[in-house]
Amino acid sequence: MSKRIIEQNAETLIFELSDQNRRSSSLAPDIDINDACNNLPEHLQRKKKLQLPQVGELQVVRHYTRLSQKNFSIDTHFYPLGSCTMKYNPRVCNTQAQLAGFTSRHPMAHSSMSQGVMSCMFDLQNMLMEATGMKQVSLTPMAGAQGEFAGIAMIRAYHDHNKELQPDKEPERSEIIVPDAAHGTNPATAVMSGYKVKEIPTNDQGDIDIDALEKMIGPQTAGIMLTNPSTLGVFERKIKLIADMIHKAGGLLYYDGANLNAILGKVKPGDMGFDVIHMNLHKTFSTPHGGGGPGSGPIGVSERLQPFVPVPIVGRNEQGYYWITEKQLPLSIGRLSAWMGNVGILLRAYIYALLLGRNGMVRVADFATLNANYLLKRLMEADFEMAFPERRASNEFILTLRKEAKEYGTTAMDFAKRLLDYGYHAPTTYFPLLVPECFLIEPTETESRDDLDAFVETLIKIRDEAEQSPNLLKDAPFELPVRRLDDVKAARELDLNFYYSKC
Amino acid sequence: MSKRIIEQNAETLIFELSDQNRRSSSLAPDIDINDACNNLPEHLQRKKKLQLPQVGELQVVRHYTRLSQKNFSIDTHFYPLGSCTMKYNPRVCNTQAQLAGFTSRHPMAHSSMSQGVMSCMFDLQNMLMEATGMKQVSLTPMAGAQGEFAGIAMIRAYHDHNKELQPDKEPERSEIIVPDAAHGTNPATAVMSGYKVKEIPTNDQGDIDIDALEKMIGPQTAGIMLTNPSTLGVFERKIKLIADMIHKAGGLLYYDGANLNAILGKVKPGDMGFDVIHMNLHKTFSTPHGGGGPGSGPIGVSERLQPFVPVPIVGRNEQGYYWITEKQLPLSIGRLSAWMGNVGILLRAYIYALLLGRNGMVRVADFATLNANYLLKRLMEADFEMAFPERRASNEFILTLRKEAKEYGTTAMDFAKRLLDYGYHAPTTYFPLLVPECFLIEPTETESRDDLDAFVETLIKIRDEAEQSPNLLKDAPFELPVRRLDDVKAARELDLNFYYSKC
Amino acid sequence: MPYIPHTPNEVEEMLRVIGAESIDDLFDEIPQELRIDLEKSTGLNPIPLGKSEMAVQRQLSEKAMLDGTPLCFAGGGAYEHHIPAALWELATRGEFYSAYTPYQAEASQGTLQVIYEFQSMIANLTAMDVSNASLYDGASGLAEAVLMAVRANRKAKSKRILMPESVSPVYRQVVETIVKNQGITLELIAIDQTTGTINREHAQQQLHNDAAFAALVIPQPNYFGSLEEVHQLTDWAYKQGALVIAQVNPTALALLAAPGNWGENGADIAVGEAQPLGIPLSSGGPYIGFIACKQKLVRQLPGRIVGRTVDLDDKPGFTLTLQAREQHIRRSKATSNICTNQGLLATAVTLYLSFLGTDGLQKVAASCVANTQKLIALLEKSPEIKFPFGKTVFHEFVVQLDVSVDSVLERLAEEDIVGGINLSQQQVASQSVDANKNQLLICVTETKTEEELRFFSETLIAICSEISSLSNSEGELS
Amino acid sequence: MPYIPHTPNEVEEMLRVIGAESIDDLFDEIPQELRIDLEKSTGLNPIPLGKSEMAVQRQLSEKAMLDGTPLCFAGGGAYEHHIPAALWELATRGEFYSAYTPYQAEASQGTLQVIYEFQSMIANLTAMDVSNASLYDGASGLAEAVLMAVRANRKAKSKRILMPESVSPVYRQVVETIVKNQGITLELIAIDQTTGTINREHAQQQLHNDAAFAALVIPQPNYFGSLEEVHQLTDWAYKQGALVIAQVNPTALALLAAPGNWGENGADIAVGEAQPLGIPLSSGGPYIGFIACKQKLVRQLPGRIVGRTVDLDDKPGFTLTLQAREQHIRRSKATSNICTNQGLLATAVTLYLSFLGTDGLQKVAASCVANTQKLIALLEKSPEIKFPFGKTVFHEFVVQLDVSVDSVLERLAEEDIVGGINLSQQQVASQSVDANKNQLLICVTETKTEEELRFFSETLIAICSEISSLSNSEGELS
Ligand SMILES: Cc1ncc(COP(=O)(O)O)c(C=O)c1O
Ligand SMILES: Cc1ncc(COP(=O)(O)O)c(C=O)c1O
Repeated sequence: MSKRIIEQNAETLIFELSDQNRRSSSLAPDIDINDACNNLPEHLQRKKKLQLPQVGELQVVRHYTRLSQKNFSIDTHFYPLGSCTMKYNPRVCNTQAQLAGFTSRHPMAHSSMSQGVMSCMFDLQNMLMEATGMKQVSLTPMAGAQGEFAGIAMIRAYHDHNKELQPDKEPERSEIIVPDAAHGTNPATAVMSGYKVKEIPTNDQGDIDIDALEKMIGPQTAGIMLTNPSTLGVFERKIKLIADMIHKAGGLLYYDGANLNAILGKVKPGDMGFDVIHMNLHKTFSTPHGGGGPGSGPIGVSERLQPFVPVPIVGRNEQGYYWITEKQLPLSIGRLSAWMGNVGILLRAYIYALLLGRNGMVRVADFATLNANYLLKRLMEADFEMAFPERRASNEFILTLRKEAKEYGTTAMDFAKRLLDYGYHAPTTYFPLLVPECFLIEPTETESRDDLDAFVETLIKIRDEAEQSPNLLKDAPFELPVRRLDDVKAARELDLNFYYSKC
Repeated sequence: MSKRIIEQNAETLIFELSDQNRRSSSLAPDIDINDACNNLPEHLQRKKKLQLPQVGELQVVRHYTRLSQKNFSIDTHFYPLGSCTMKYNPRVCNTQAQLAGFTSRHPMAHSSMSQGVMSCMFDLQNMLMEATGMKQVSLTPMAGAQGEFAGIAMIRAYHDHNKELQPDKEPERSEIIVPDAAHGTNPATAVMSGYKVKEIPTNDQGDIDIDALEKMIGPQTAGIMLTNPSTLGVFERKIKLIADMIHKAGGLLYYDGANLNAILGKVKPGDMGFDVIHMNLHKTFSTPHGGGGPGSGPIGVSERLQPFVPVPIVGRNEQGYYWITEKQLPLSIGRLSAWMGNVGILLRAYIYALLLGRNGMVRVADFATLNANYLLKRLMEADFEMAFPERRASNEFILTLRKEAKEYGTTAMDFAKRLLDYGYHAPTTYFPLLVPECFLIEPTETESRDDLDAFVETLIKIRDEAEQSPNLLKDAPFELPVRRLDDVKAARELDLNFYYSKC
Repeated sequence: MPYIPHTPNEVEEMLRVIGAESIDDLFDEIPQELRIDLEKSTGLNPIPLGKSEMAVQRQLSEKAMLDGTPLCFAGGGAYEHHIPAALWELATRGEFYSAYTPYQAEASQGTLQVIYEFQSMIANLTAMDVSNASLYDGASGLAEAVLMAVRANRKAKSKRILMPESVSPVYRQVVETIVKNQGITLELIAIDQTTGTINREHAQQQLHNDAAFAALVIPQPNYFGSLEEVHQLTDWAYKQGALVIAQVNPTALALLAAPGNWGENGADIAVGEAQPLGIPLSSGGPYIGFIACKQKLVRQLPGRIVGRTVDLDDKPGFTLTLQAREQHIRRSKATSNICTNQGLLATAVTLYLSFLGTDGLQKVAASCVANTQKLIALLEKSPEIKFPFGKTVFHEFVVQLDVSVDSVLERLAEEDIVGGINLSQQQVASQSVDANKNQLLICVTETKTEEELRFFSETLIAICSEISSLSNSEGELS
Repeated sequence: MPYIPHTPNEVEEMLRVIGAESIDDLFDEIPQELRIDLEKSTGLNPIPLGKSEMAVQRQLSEKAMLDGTPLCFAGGGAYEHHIPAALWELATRGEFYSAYTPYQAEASQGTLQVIYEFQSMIANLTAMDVSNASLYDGASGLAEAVLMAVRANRKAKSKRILMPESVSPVYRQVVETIVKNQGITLELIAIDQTTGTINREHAQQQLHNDAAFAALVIPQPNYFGSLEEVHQLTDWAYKQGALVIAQVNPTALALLAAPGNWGENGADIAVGEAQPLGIPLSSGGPYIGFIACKQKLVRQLPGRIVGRTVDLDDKPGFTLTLQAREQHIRRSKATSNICTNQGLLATAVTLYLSFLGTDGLQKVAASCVANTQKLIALLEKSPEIKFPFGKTVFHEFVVQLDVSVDSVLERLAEEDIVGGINLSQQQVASQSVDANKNQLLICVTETKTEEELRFFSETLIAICSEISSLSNSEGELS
């Protein structure tokens, strides 16, 4: 047994390595600052001392290399974070997107100097249209939530436009229906577009309660936001019925594409009846999560929403590729970013799509689903309780630890923290909100069976620990750079800025 | 106090992740292997099964990313390994040397397609000549030891040539003199050129024993190999006298440039009287050590050895840059590598030299020496024993732990292993061989004073531990991926190949 | 099967455990009529088959080559700066690159500490109290700042925002798209035609329509590169009971007064695009919006925030905090719907500011100023080139030509130069900019050498006279 | 001060601790007359002053641009292959890139395990028992193999090595340079002029001079791309009491008989250049020599070796072993003077073989063979192009032109093509290759597309007839 004798020190903050008199860089031009300042009006110049860290280059490299090692990541750990699709981010997507021709292009460069990147964007638009069965794709939203915003804004623009054309016939549509299991961005988005949110319950099979829906729909209904498969990890079987109900009432269907990985090449959202969708390229198309972003959330629309798509998009004619802007699309909801969104991320998704091809896309859904169902089955065999044991898992599934919580007093969070000790990133915890003590587990297609098996054994081992020495869970983690952190203190005694108390 | 409950597992070997039926790669062309084999004579084809690992791309990335984290390195730790000059390897040297124009150039490409890289090599030759005071530089040796080989081979070629010209006047020169403190490559090299090695003792000031040298020199003397400052961390003050003595006897002086970092811009080996030198660019010019290489060991020569330099070197005329080969240098000792050595490393050194410039080069010696002398003084104040307390340290110095070994039974190796626990790479231990229980400590110029201070405090702390609980040293390390390894077993029960016992 | 590690055997065994015959069976809950028939043309046929890495690499290299690496004098919100070589080598380390949002704090201390440092640096740069962990980009960030100001300014109870035309037209457009459905209106303020800065009289006039407005947006430097009178404007807005949103270029803040120090009270919210701090131009994204504010507004901040706290052993550590503002807790009542932000870019910015430090950033800014003035001096030599808004600028300025800017840019493109931004051709032409005025917005940063400045000025002048003599001779002919 | 983190204050305090007045004082033991006077022209003046990273980056980019990225059909020991994009991203991680030789095993388990895996892979690829941790390159590696064979073959007591002319002339030259001072002689064996392979009769003749020789070197594929009769040759050498040194291309070993399986007993030492396994061409270096041998010769191996062992807790771990062979212990009696080797390249090779696997490497090799045959078929169409050594090759072959190869290569260079290697122009022309024969060595790997093969063959054929008609017409004129 090893003895832990040396208390690991907290990593110093970069500011603590700083000395304002240090000048150790070849990274800035050599220039007399005061000379240049003579060109700036005295009263508009900075008076307050700037306190950026002054640290040697080696020390900076060392600080951040060491910090990086404190992260779990796909490249180092199994990361079955439900709803997040933490699969392998092929490195070639990074190296090729970083080619100088791509990184050095100014967004306003003349289109004669932009045909390369524009052709990539055009092709990507088409591949995404094809894969989702939508009529037009706009790549500009910068993450899923912005895609949602664009989608709901288009639904609103559509209704507003209709009302303008037929002020008497069109009702005042003010409500968006959202399932109770929906991701938090859905209701938040609906509100940003000025809608009221109606929550629709889920039945014990994980399906939408059709009776409740029936009652909720009316002339005030602007639309419904759904993920399918849902965040409960099951496919909404009545989707066609739901689509008909909503459409009949004059509403539109929004598809939250966060779970597209489960059905790529299997079903197209367009065929299910959706009018507008977003895709999380940082999930299904494996662009990096980067510790919280950047993402990319292109939207796709059916014919009736085509006039409203956010600009710019890329078109092609005999002269080559060109920008389609509000000039050609006067009804567009407008722009969502200064240019066309996260192009560097879109390039990575494009490269990924080229590598996979249509054959590879189908494989994604196949193996994501195989892994999820296998893991579900293995865990059931090991007597873990599933939220929907009768259902096929999609790319993910929900396990509930309420039994363990009751019997051993160990919560899902305790299990999660103990998993970290064993070198596994925890699944998503306490989401969706309606299942108690839950884990939303998404293994993704790029994990091997051996790793899934090892994960099952670890969960069994932890449950044994819960029974025999529950404090091993409650006090976990033990093996990480820090023990369990005090969230309450973090929120009560806000410390968000090293300099705040000091300036 | 944290409890270490989970035994960290040894990292799986890549072979243990393999399954021969796995096909998970987009990295190879899609082709029918058997078809191609039809073009190869049946009896010359491979019969024995190849057992390379068949592992998914994510799993490969994860395996090696995790392995990398088990290393100490400059980018993560203070690494005061004496004689090795572990300083910051500027990242820009790597990124620029990896530009496609450099990496994709075939060594036999037409010189019209090679002017870029040839001009870099030409400039580097000149900068190194200037910095060392030599008449010609050849970049081709691939590490220090190969530079040594080239140097001694040139000394031999020179004597052989002289003997050919004047068979009667020239004696049979068969000996190379090497100080007892010399690096192991020196005697090994002399033997590779067919020489006998004579060891010359060092006096208690770290200087060469001039009387002994006097006696050793004779007509049989081909030359002497010296580092200056020596591996004892002190400058050989009588160098001019030694040079005169050797030259008078018709011998030549070889300079081992491993410690060039200490005198860059301060003294030129050429001015000290050396006839031939090598430089370790992976030390003084900060090219990466890469976990054991690649290095680069260019040699420089004085006028009399110019006809013998290894080829190719780069020349310039009105048409541009061109290769100087054995055609122009018929007396050259020949070639040492298939082309011109480790060009990619030479490029990194070139970039580093451009960044530093002549002003930066002087700074290297200034601050390497400042750091070493400061560290020496701080450790002396803390009552550690120095091998040469009266001398200035060069870029490094020797501390001896013989007192601690005697009093507490803790060896230099024990101190070294305990340093690892505290996050410091150990200094060089037990070299040079003539100082008992020694540490050869080289902080380099890129470390900050704060880090030196922390290192001193750690050594004091470890000495306290040695006194109070010596087993903390003897059983160290505790905090690393493995505890102390069994070297004896490694050598006795050779396990050098995963497949050996299994094939 | 690229990226799929399963062997045929394993698949079989896994199916056996599941109790399914085939992988296809796992999709049996999906109504058959919805399933894609891969054989049919409605399948996925237009998507090509998968390619090898080698083939894709080649394809992409060719496309990248097509766009080249021109000499760039365009800015307008996207700026070319030198990026330390070490920066992206570190930022794309797998541990940063392939981690998720740091939900499990203990397993994400790397990212969390980086973001805490990021927040501290942004707050220090803007002289504000607190910063969040990033927003999508500068434009959408300004929209978030507007929403935040409306929420925060309870006193004003107004949904009106004063928006000067010296704010980037694209930014204004994005703000409009994002805030319009919440009933917020943007009241434009015209610019002074001699300085290119906010026309304060016009601002004063806006007050007459309706006494209250929630906030005034002040850009610094503004879209035309000119410097606004930030102190007076801030004090004026305060007097009206409005909040001040500072929309700033972070490089410029090394030398220009920080929003927290504008006027008597300082701005309330500072927002902007952090792309100049280590992010390549890359066609406009991914970039990174930053937002910082006074302490008292912290609960109105959108997006993630990292706080420092302690662990069970009282050792310091970092965690996401104030999550009750966010969509995953507060759902329809969240401060914003933002979830994924621009984490990796925040890492890059943190690295950039650490590598450069105060001194380095000041030198970069000073060099921008110096180089810009050098180019102005070179262009001044030509009588055909005018400077309608003067020359007191940071690193951008407007020139007025006597020929069509479009033709000039096209000709410059042939010389492999991105010559700037045609102000008359902006997607939404600013009311203040007359399409007939032939105005070109030029940016110069520290990346330009003397020779490049000379080359550009000579080429620009030559092209202008070439075009003008051409059109003159055409005139003569007709 | 780039890379120097000291502040002026710190320097002062440090000098105070040391008890020195100035940094210059620290050099007071160096005789004054030896010190460089930086003011003088003999100082360092010709070395330019330091430059900013930005300036250096620009300078290097321009130089790299100058050399371009031509279409390459040259081999001869340096081969263009596709390198997985992830490879160098991993290999240049700071923890691999900036670590030293793993002297402190416990703090170097990453590098040590990688090298253990490298050794296992090389041993498996060559079908030998053990491998070392790398040598400088293939050429110097062959020299080490020769030295090793002389040491190891105690029976033969000979310092003669049979060296066929089908071994690369540069390799032979390097071996000569390195071994000659130890009294070792290389006896050349001629090649058969119809196959380009070892002339076995000539080898047999060599025996008459002196019965014993220490070893026979057998290249496979040989320098001309042709395949040697390795089984017969190995058996023949054994009968003479000589060791066999196999000099092999590692890519080819995916499909060709491994040295350990040559003839009845297998080769004794396998050596070669591992550059094709993930290392870019980069003008010839850094590359990586590998050497593997039978178990019984392990103590004669030069260079580092990593072994698996256990720690105090009996947990497996890795360490440098058999160090008693090496210079730092054995000094003048070491098996070699090598110290620093090519560690980072060994890491790259390990990554390459892990990414590719058996199946991938076989496909790469098969694709080389297939593409080579395709080019041969295209070139065969021209009656002017002859194949003096036949077409049974791996991925290289010799063509004979009726015009000067030098002029052809120069013209190809103008088309941005590296057309191959002029055999007649080798730095040391092989005795077997007649300078008047206009022989060109061409290599084709998996990186070439059908279009590129067609383009190259058409260009080559066109250039040949262009030159020949030109010289004909010149002939006519004169
Ligand atoms: C179901 C679902 N919807 C929407 C989102 C929001 O996407 P993003 O984080 O890209 O804004 C997520 C991401 O976590 C999600 O899981
Ligand atoms: C003093 C000395 N000489 C020679 C060498 C050998 O150099 P290399 O390892 O580059 O072959 C070394 C390297 O450790 C050294 O320290």
